[in-house]
Amino acid sequence: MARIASLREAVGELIRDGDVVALEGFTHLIPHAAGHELIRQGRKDLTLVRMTPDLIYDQLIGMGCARKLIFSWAGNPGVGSLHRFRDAVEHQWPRPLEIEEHSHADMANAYVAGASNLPFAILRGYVGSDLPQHNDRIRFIRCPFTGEELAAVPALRPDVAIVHAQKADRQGNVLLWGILGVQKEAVLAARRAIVTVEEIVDDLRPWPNACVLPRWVISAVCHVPGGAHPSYAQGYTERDNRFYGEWDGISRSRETFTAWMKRHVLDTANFEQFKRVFAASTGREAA
Amino acid sequence: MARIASLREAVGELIRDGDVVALEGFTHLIPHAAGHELIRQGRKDLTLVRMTPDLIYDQLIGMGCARKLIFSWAGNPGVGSLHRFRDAVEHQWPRPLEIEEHSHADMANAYVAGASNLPFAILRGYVGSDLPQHNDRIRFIRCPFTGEELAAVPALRPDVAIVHAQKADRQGNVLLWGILGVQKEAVLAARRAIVTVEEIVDDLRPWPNACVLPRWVISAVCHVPGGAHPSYAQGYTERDNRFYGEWDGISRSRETFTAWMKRHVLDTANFEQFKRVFAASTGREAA
Amino acid sequence: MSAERGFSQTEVMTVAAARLLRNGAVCFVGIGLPSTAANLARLTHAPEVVLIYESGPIGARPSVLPLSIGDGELSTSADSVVSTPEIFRYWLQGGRIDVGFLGAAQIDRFANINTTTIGPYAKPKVRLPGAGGAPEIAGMAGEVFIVLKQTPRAFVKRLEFITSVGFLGGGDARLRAGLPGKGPTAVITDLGILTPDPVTKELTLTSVHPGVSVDQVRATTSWELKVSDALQTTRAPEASELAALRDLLRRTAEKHGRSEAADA
Amino acid sequence: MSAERGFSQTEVMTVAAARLLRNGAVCFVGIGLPSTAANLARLTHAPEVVLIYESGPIGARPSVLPLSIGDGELSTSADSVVSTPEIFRYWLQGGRIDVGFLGAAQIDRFANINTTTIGPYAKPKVRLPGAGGAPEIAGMAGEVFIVLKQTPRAFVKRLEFITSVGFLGGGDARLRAGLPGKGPTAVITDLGILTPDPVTKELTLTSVHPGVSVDQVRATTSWELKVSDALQTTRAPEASELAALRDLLRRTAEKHGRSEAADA
Repeated sequence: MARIASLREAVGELIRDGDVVALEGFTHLIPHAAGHELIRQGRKDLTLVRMTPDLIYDQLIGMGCARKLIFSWAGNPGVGSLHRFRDAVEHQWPRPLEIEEHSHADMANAYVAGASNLPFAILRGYVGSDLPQHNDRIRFIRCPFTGEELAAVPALRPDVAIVHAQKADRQGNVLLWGILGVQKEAVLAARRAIVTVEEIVDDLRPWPNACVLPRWVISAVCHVPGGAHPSYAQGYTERDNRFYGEWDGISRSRETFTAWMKRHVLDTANFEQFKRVFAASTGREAA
Repeated sequence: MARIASLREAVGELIRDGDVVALEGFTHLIPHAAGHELIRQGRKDLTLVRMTPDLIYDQLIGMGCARKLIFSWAGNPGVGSLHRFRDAVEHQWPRPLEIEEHSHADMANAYVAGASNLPFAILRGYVGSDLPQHNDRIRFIRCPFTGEELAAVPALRPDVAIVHAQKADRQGNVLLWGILGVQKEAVLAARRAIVTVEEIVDDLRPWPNACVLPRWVISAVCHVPGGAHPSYAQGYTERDNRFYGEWDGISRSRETFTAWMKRHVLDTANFEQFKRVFAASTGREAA
Repeated sequence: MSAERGFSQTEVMTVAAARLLRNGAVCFVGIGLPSTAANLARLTHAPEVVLIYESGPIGARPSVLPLSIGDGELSTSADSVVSTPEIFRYWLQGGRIDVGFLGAAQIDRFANINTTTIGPYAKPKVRLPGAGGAPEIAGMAGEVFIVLKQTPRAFVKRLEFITSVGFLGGGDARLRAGLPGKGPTAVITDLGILTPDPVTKELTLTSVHPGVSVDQVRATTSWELKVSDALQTTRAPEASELAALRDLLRRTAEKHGRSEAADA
Repeated sequence: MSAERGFSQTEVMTVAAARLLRNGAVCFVGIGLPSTAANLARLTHAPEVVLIYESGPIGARPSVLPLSIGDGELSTSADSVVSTPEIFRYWLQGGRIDVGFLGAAQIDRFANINTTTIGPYAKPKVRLPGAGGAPEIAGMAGEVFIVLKQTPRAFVKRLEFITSVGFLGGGDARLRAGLPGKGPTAVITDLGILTPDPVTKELTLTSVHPGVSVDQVRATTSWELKVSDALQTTRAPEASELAALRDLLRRTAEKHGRSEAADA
């Protein structure tokens, strides 16, 4: 049953060093504030899972929180490379990063299999691609009816899933809408789940067939307005496209990256303080 | 691309004798009017697919339209037996009915596999059940990662799916809500799809993440208000629970069944006329 | 209804079944007796019970009993309504169900159930509705409650067809088959409550309803029924439980416009 | 921009790519050049094109170009927004995509593409973003258009890593691998258009953009480029096409608050 907690408490109690952690959100609703809190609390040896590692994973990787990354597309969308990710893969800085690489279709199916409590998923995929040669978690099986060969991938079952959503009620039921990505599947595939939300209300008032995560599949709900920044929450905040561009410069060198992380994350106590420092350094609001 | 057509035209042009036809709708939104039209046009040798064959399949079977039934639960919900289904299985009247029997979980997964263009689905199912002994389309395979044994079932790929929905726009985009059952999967698994709707509007105005079937996956949209009767369309009509009870009496003997079908279906030209005759015979409105 | 006791056998069965459902449990509900008992639990001691119906509603709170698994009020009163494939994939198979609440046409001493055919499958004497959601509910739920009336035709020595599994041949057969969950932990009938022996898993009469004799239960069971040394008498329905049940059935009959709407 | 012609090489590339998309086609769109071209098509000759983005929108009609695959307007302007697993399962794998519109870091003569690594996989010289949706888009779409700028580093003799498949080793290799669809039917660059030879499937220069010489295209291709006997010159962008494109990019820059928002 979900309890309403501070993000510091939730991350402190629910995530341990060495855990397999999935922070999901497909461009929309990326749980950046929760990622910052993992960095503040100095979590180590994490296996990070995410279809589209973006800035928040660049930060976690650059700060040395991750031992391994399971992913399908690692870039700064519309901007270019993730420099900290590249530095880790190309030069093992600040520590070596093991990678396990899939395609989007594979990972989406693997989350579905995890949510469905199946050991694996089947898909039509990877024909002619070199990826299966470098990832022995991509295999091939035959259909017992037609004999066709299909790709098989193991289910994703993270220890913890973290997502951001628009609303929760006081019992911890969560409502999200717009681009849903794989968030529901990630929450249902994980052993524990943390949801940060823009707002906590008395009554969710969902429309028919809305995407609701019932309170009893969530471990903790944290009220973190703007907690997706520089991603966004439809109906609440706008994507900070400028910051995605600025990150290219900040993250290009180890020094500017480290200085930015110290000032904005390590030296701030929580996301509210981060927002104040961000506003001071950029002259605009973080959400 | 969907065209707006009369139900007579749509059934006439899109469904042939011998087709595999799925009329879906999980208690809600059952396309009864379309079933009547199949009977009026004398379709024969159909393979009927449906998780919960209810009154409309009792009628199609009793009128001799079906050669085979693929199903998982055949009863009159909350009332009892489907007498025409039983008469066909137990006494081959009016013709023998081949049956292929699954569980709900199996059929739901088989529709998902069909919509996903996969040849089969895997599920945790049937352990200890005698069903696989009587249905060689239920097999077992091993997970290539864990070695676990799982049930495997072939995808459902009907020639035609028929569903009822609340609304379409003039381009043929369809919006449905409430209990969705397997309708979306049935439409996407089928080669052709007919949707009967309560209302055709200028603008669907769907809410976020509403269940919308785009015009280009639908063959024909037919405006048939009340076309789910005695099932219902949330927001438009109420379930005619009394008729489900009355059907028990009507369908119990071949004679009363045949007389009812002649008067209400064979001797009416369309669903509007059916509604008038139904009102005359019962003293209440059909939707 | 027994005049001196003030409740019918069906009422005591429904109340006894409802009592087993603990507050906060996530319960996968079949239509009919299971739905009546689960909703009675929700309206009495278990307001936080989460009712899931296979048609899609999660957290349904209907004001009257649904006549069908897809009644509109299941949808409008629920926390969420998802597709039927999602119910079976993410919620049931996902291992999120504490209690599966089933009915049955026939049951054997190891709580395996038949809802398929009486007589040979290929040439049935009586064709029953079939499996529905039961095989996977019986297999995947944390535990299973089965509610049905006790008659010799229902409580049979050997099932001609096992639709959904209880303890298979008994002992650790269920465990060896790789099934999660405890299996059927209670069979609630109009005469008493049967629970599986901890070792053999054979159904054992552990409680008789008030005014019911052990002989009566034996006479309506086609196998030689085991009776617990610690046989209890089911606590009689409280006035408040009966009032809640009758009120629910009255509202249901009014809504559905016919008295047979609720089969409890 | 060439002063005398009045349009840039990027503009003619985008317009040429947009023209290939027929009205009513269902198009799976990647961010960047593919999204610019697909939306230009929608705003000019193909108003009924159905744009699907992997983040979930089906039938998106954004007023400005999305900077990311999950921009809010993709969602609010769409006919429907479904989950990402549904996009890949029911819509792409479902066989419902007429055209997959891809970018690439590197391409070979059989239109296989690399977006994974430059240098050995285990010790990359340059680590690229990886596969994303491309392997299954390339495999499952009815046909594939690839848009990228023509440079010797992009048009390579041999890929060190095949991320997503074109025609494999050429000839009927793709067909024999069991892949549906026609594969890449056009590679649109800033210099011209390459299409696969009907038999060998080797990319052949079939159109050069206005003012571009064949030697220029050869010089920016690392393999010995085949040139069609029936080589054409791409029809210059119409004033209306250029106006629509520039207007789209201006609106996009205003909305996103930076000029590099649109990379076309």
